[in-house]
Amino acid sequence: MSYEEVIFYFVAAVTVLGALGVVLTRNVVHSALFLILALLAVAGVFILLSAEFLAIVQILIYGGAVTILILFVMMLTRVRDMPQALDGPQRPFAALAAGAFLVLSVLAALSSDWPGETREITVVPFREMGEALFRDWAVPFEVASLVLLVALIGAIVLARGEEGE
Amino acid sequence: MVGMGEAWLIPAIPAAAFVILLLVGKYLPRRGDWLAIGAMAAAFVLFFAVLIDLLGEVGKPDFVGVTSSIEWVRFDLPSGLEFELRLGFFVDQLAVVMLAVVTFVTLMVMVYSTGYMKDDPRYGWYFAAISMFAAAMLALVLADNFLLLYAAWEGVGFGSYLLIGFWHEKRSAAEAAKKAFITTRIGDVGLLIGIILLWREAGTFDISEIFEFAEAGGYSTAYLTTAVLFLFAGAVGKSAQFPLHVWLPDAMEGPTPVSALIHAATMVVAGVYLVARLMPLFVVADPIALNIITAVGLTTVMMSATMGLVATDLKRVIAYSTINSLGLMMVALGSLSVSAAMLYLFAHGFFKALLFLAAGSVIHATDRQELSDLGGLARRMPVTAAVFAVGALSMAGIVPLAGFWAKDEILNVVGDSQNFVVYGFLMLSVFITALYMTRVVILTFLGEPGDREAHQHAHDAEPVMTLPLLLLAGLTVLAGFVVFDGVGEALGFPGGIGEFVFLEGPEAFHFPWDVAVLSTLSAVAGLVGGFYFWSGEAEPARRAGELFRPAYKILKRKFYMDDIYQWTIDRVVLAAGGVLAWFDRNVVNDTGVDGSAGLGVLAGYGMKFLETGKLPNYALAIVTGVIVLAIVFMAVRV
Amino acid sequence: MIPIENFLVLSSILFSIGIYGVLARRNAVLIIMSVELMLQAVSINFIAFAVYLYPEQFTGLIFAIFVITIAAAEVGLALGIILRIFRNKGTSNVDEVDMLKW
Amino acid sequence: MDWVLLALIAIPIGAVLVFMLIPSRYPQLVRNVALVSGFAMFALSVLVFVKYEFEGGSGFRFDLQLAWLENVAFLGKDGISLHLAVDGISAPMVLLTGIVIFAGVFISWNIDYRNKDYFVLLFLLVSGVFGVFLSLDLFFLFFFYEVAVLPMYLLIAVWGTSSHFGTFTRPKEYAAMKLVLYLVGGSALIFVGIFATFMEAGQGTFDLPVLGAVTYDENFQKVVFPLYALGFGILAGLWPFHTWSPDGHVAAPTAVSMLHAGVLMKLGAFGILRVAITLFPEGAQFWAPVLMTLGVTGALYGAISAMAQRDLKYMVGYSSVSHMGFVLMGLATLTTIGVNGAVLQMFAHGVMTALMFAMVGAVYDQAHVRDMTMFGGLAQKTPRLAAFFAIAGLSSLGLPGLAGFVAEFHIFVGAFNTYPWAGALGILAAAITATYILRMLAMVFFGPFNERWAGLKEMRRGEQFGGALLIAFIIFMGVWPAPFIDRISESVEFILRVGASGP
Repeated sequence: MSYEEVIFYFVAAVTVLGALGVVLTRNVVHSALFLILALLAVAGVFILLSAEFLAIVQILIYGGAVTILILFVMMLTRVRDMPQALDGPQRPFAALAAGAFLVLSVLAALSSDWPGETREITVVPFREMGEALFRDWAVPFEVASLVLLVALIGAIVLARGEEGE
Repeated sequence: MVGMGEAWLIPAIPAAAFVILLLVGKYLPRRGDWLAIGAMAAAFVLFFAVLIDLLGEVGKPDFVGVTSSIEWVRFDLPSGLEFELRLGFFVDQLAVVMLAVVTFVTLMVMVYSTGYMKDDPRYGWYFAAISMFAAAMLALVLADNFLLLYAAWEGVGFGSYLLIGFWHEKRSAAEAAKKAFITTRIGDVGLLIGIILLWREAGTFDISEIFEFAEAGGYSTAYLTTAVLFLFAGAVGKSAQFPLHVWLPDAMEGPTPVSALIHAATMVVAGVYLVARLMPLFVVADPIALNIITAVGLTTVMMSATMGLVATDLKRVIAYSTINSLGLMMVALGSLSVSAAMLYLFAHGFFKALLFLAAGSVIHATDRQELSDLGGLARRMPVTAAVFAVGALSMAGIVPLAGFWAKDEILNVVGDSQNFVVYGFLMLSVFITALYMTRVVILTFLGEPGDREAHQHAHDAEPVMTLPLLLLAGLTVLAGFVVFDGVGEALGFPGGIGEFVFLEGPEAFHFPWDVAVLSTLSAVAGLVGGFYFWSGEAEPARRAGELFRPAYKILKRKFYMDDIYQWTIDRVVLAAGGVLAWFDRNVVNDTGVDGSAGLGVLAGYGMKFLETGKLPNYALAIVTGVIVLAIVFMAVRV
Repeated sequence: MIPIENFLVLSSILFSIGIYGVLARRNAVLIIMSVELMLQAVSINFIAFAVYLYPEQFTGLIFAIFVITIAAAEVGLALGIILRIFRNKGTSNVDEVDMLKW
Repeated sequence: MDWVLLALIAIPIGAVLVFMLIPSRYPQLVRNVALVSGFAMFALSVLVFVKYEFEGGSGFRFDLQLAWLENVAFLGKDGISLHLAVDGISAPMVLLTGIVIFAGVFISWNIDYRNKDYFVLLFLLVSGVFGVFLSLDLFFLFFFYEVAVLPMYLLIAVWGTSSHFGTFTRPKEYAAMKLVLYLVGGSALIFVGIFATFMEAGQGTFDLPVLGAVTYDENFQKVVFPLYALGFGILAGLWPFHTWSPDGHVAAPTAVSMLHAGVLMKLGAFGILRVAITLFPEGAQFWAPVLMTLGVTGALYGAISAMAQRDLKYMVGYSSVSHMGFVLMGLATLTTIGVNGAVLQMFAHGVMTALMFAMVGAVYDQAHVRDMTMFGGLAQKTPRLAAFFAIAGLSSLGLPGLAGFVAEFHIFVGAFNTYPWAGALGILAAAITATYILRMLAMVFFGPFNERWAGLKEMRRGEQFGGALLIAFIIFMGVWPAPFIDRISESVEFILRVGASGP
C-alpha cells in the first residue's frame, strides 16, 4: 500500500464519516459541523486528484460561504427549537433506496470498461485550464455569473420580507 | 309578335312586380297596388297572345305543345353522367285553359282587393304576396319539367302560407297558415319522392321526355305505379283530398279575396292540374292507380258534401263546396277524362271565385261570417245576393249555368267508365250539394237577420268590388257553353272543349239526355229540399238534426279527422319528439357523454390519493424511478 | 497509484448518503445539506474522469467549477425560499408544507 | 394570384397581432380594425371564388408551396411544407367563411366585455378555418384544424351564457369543456390516422397530392378510413357524437355560434371528403352504408329532437345536427350528385344557420330569454327580424328558390340512386324540419302580441346589414346555383373518379 493510498483511504474515511454525520446526527448544528468536515475532506480528495485550484475554491466557497449561510438560516428558522423528530416517516425506505443506489452505482463503477489509462493521473496545468476557462468557456462562464447575480437578487427579494414587516 | 315562345313572360311579369314591391313598394303611390294589378293585366293580355298563337298551331297534325327553355344548372362530366336542370316553359291546350282561369281570376281578385283590403295596414305587402303567388302559380302551370314544377308547387304553397297567415296577429290565422303549409307539405314529400323515382330511371326531369320514356316501356309497371301514386300524394295534399283535406276549411282565416283566389280558383286545383298533366303516366301505370284516384275523389266528395250541410261559417260552407268540387274533378280524372275535369276546373274557377268574392262583400259589409248572425241581406245587398245566387245555382248544377254543363260532363264519363256505385254516389252528391248551397243562400240572404245591428249598416259594396262580381257572374252564366262545338268554332277553336283539351283523341260533344235529366232532377230536389228545411224558422232542419243526432254530431266534428290528427300530433309526434329529446339529454348526453367523462373523473379521484403533496414522497418516487431505470439499463447492457 | 475506481466508489458512497439524507430528513435545511453532499459526489466524479480519462480536455474540471458556482447560487436561493416558507407557515419541515396537494 | 391564399390566412393573423397592440381602452378602434380586416377577408374570398376555374387534372389552383421541414430524420425530400391550393370544393367553403366572418363582425359589434380579446380569439379561429380549407399538407391541415378548434373553449367559457332550465342546467363552462374534449378526442383519432397514413405511404411527406397518388392496401384502408371518418365526423356532428353541438351552440355568444355552426362544423365534413374519401376510396366504399345510416339517423334524430325544444337556440342547434346529417348522407352516397349536394349543403347550411343564430342572438340580446313559449306576435314589433328569421327557416325547410332546396335536392337525388330508403327518410326529415320551423315561427313571431315585449326594438343596423348579406347569398344560391355547382362538380368528379379507377 503506497502512501498515496494510505492518504486516500484516510481522506475517504473522513469524508464518509462526515457525510454520515450530516445525515444521522440528532443535532442540527452538529450536522452542519459534520458538513464542514465532509467538505474539507472532499477538498482533500480534490488535492489527491491533483486539482489544487478546485480544492481551494471548495474550501473558500463551501467551507466558508455556504456553511455560514446554512448556519444563519438554521438560526433564523429556529430549527433547534423544533420539538419534532428530525427524520421523516419514510426513513426505512430512504435507507433502502440509498442502499440500492449504492449497490448499483458501485457495480457500474467497477464493471465498466473505462477507456484510456485508469491508473495514472495526468496533472492538468493550472495555467492551461485558466486559459481554457476564459477563452473557450467564456460564454458559459459569463452566463454562470449572471445566474449567480440573479440568484443573489432573488435570494434578497425572497428573504427580505413584506413591506413594513 | 308575342307568341307561345314568350310564354315565360307571363310568370315573369308578376315575379318582377313582386320584387319591385318588396324592395321599394312602400315608397310608391298607393303602395304599389297599381303595379301588381298592371303586371297581372299584362299577364292577362299576354295570355291572349299565347292563345291566338296556339289556335294557329293547334289544328296542325302532331301538335303537342311548344317548349321554350333556358338552361339553369347543368353539369357534364367525363364519367358520362349528365345532370341538367332547365327553366322551361311549355304551352299546350291544357296549360292554356289553366292560364285563362288563373290570369283572369287573379286580375279580378286584385281589383276587388283594392276595395276589400283598403284600410289594412299591410296593404302593400298584400299585393306583393299576391303577385308572388300569381308568379308561382303561373310558373307551375307552364312548367315543362318536374323540377320547376316542384319549385313552383312549393312557391304557391308558400304564397298560400303568407296569405292565410296574412292577419298573423290572430292566433287562429297563424295556426291555420302553419297547418296548411305542413299538411300540404306532407303530400309534397310524396311528390318529391315520386319525381326522384321517375328521374332515377329516365335520367331526365323533362315531363315530355319522361312520357316518351314511359310509353316506350322504360319503367316496369309496378315501379311506375309506385311513382305515380307518390306523385298523386302531392296532388292529394294540394287539392285538399281525403285524408289531407283538413287544412282547407281552416285556411278560411285568410282574407276573403285570398280564399277566392288561392283556395278556390287556382292553387287548390293545382293538384287536379298535376294529375291531368301527368295522365299519360297513369295510363301506362297499373289501373289500380286510377282506381285509387277515383276512390279518394269519391270519399272526398261525400265527406265534404255532408260536412257542408252542417257548417255554420259562411266561408267554411263554400270551402266545403270547394273540396266537394275538387273531389268531383278527381273522380273525372280517375275515369280518364281530362276534358271533363278541365271543363269543371274552368267553370269552377269562375263560379267559386264569384261565391267567395260575394261572401267577401257580405263579410265586408256586416263584419260577420257566422250564418246565425246573417240573414235577410237580400234586401240590403241586392246585387251581391243576385250574383251569389247565380254562383250557388251554378254550384248546384242548374241549367244553363256553367256548373251544370261541367258536372254533366263528369257524370257522363263516370257513367260510361265506372260502375254504378260511383255513379250513384255522385248523383247523391249532386242532391246534397244543391241542398247545402240552398241552405247557405237562405240563411244569408233570406229570412230574418240574426244580428240586427250588422244588418242595419249592410249595403252593396263599392263599384271596384262589384264590378269583378258582375264580370264573374257573367262568365258563370256563359262559360259552360264552351262545351258546344259550335260555340268553340265560332270563337276560333277547333270545337268544344272536348275537341280542344283531350287525352288521346278529340271528343265531340255529346249530350245524353238521361244523365242531364237525372242530375237536374237531383239538383232541383236539393233546391226544394233546401227551401223545405231552412226557410223561415228552419224548424224541419232542427228536427232532422235531432232525429239523426249521432250523424249530426259526427258531421259537426268533421268526422273526427281534426281530432285524430291533433291527437296524433300531440300524443305521437310531439311525444316522440319529447321522448327523443329526453333520450338525447339523459341517455346520450348525461349517461353516454357525461358518464364516460365521469369515469375519467372517478379514475382521477382515485388517483389523486397518490399525490400526498409531501416533497419527500415525491423525491422517493424520483429516486425509485432512477433506480428502476438504472436496473433496466444495466440489464439491457449486460 | 490509486485506480479511478476508488474515487468512483467514494463518490457513489457520498451520493448514496446524500440520497438517504434527502429522503429521510424532514427539515428543509438538512435536505439542502444532503443535496450539497450529492453535489460533492458529482464534483469528485467530474474531476476524476477529467484527470484520468481525458486529461487533454478540461471539460470535467470546468464542469466542477460550474457545479460549485451553481451550487452556491442554489443554496442562496433555496435558503431564501426556506426562510420565506418559515415566515409564512411557521415551519421549515417539508412534510408540513403540502400545498401542492389537491 | 398565388399570394391570395396566403393572404387569406395571414390577414386574420395580422389582425390578431394588431389587436394585441391596441390598448384595451380603445374598443372602437378594435371594432374598426375587425371591420376592415373582416371586409378584406370577405373581398378576398369572393375573389378566390370568382377567379376559380377548373382547369383539368385535380383542379387545384393558386398552388403555393413553402417548404418548412425537409430532408430531416424521418422526412423525405418533400417533407412538410405549407402547401396551399384551392379546388372546386374548397372555393365555396372559403367564400362561406368570408361571408360568415364578415357578418359575424357586425353581429359582434356590441360586445363590450374585453372585446379586444374576443376579436383576437375569433380571428385566430378564422385563420385556422381558412388554413384547413386551403391546406394540401396533412400536417398543416391538422395544425390549422387545432387552431380552429381551441379558441372555441375560451370564446364560450368567457363570453358565453349559462342556461338554466327547469330540470337541468347547462353552465357555459360545461359546454365549452365538452365541446373541446370531444373535438380534441376526434383530432386524436385523426392524428393516429395521419401517422398511419404517413408510415404506410412511406413517401416521407405529408403532402396530400403525393399521398393521394399512393395506392393503399385494401385492409389498411378499411382500418384507417373510420379513424378519419369518426375523427372528422365528430366535428361534423356525426350521430351519436353530436351532443357537444347543441350545448355548445346554446352556450356560445352569437357570432361564435354563427362561425361554429356555419363554418366549423363544415371542417369536419370537409375533412372527410378531402382526406378520408380522397385517400381511401375502397375504405369509403366499405364504410359507406354505415356512414349513410348514421347520417340518416342524425338527420331524423336531429329533426325530431328539434321539434321538442322550447329553447330557440337548442332548436337551431338540433337543426344543425339534422342538416349535417344530410351532409353526411350526401358524402356517403359516393356519387357525384350526392357529394355535390353535400358540398352545396355545407355552404347552404353555413349561411342559413349563421343567419338563424344571428337572429336568435338579436332576440336574446334584448329579451334575455330564449324560451319560445314566452314570446308571441313579435312580427308586429320587429317585422324585419321576423322576415329574416323566416327566410332562414324557409331555406332550412327546403323551400325552392332558397339555398337549402338546391342542396337537399341534390342529396336526395344522390341518395335515391344508391340507398332509396335513405332518400325517403331524408325527405321525411325535411318535412319534419318544416314542422318545427313553422311551429317556432308561429309561436315567436305570429299570433297575438305579448305585451311583455312592448319595449322590444328592431335589430341594430349592423345586425341588419350582416343578416342582409347572408340572405343575399341564400337567395343567390337558391336562384342561380350554377356558379357553385360548376365549381364543385368537377372537383368532386375528380375525387370520385380517381377513387373509382383505383385497383
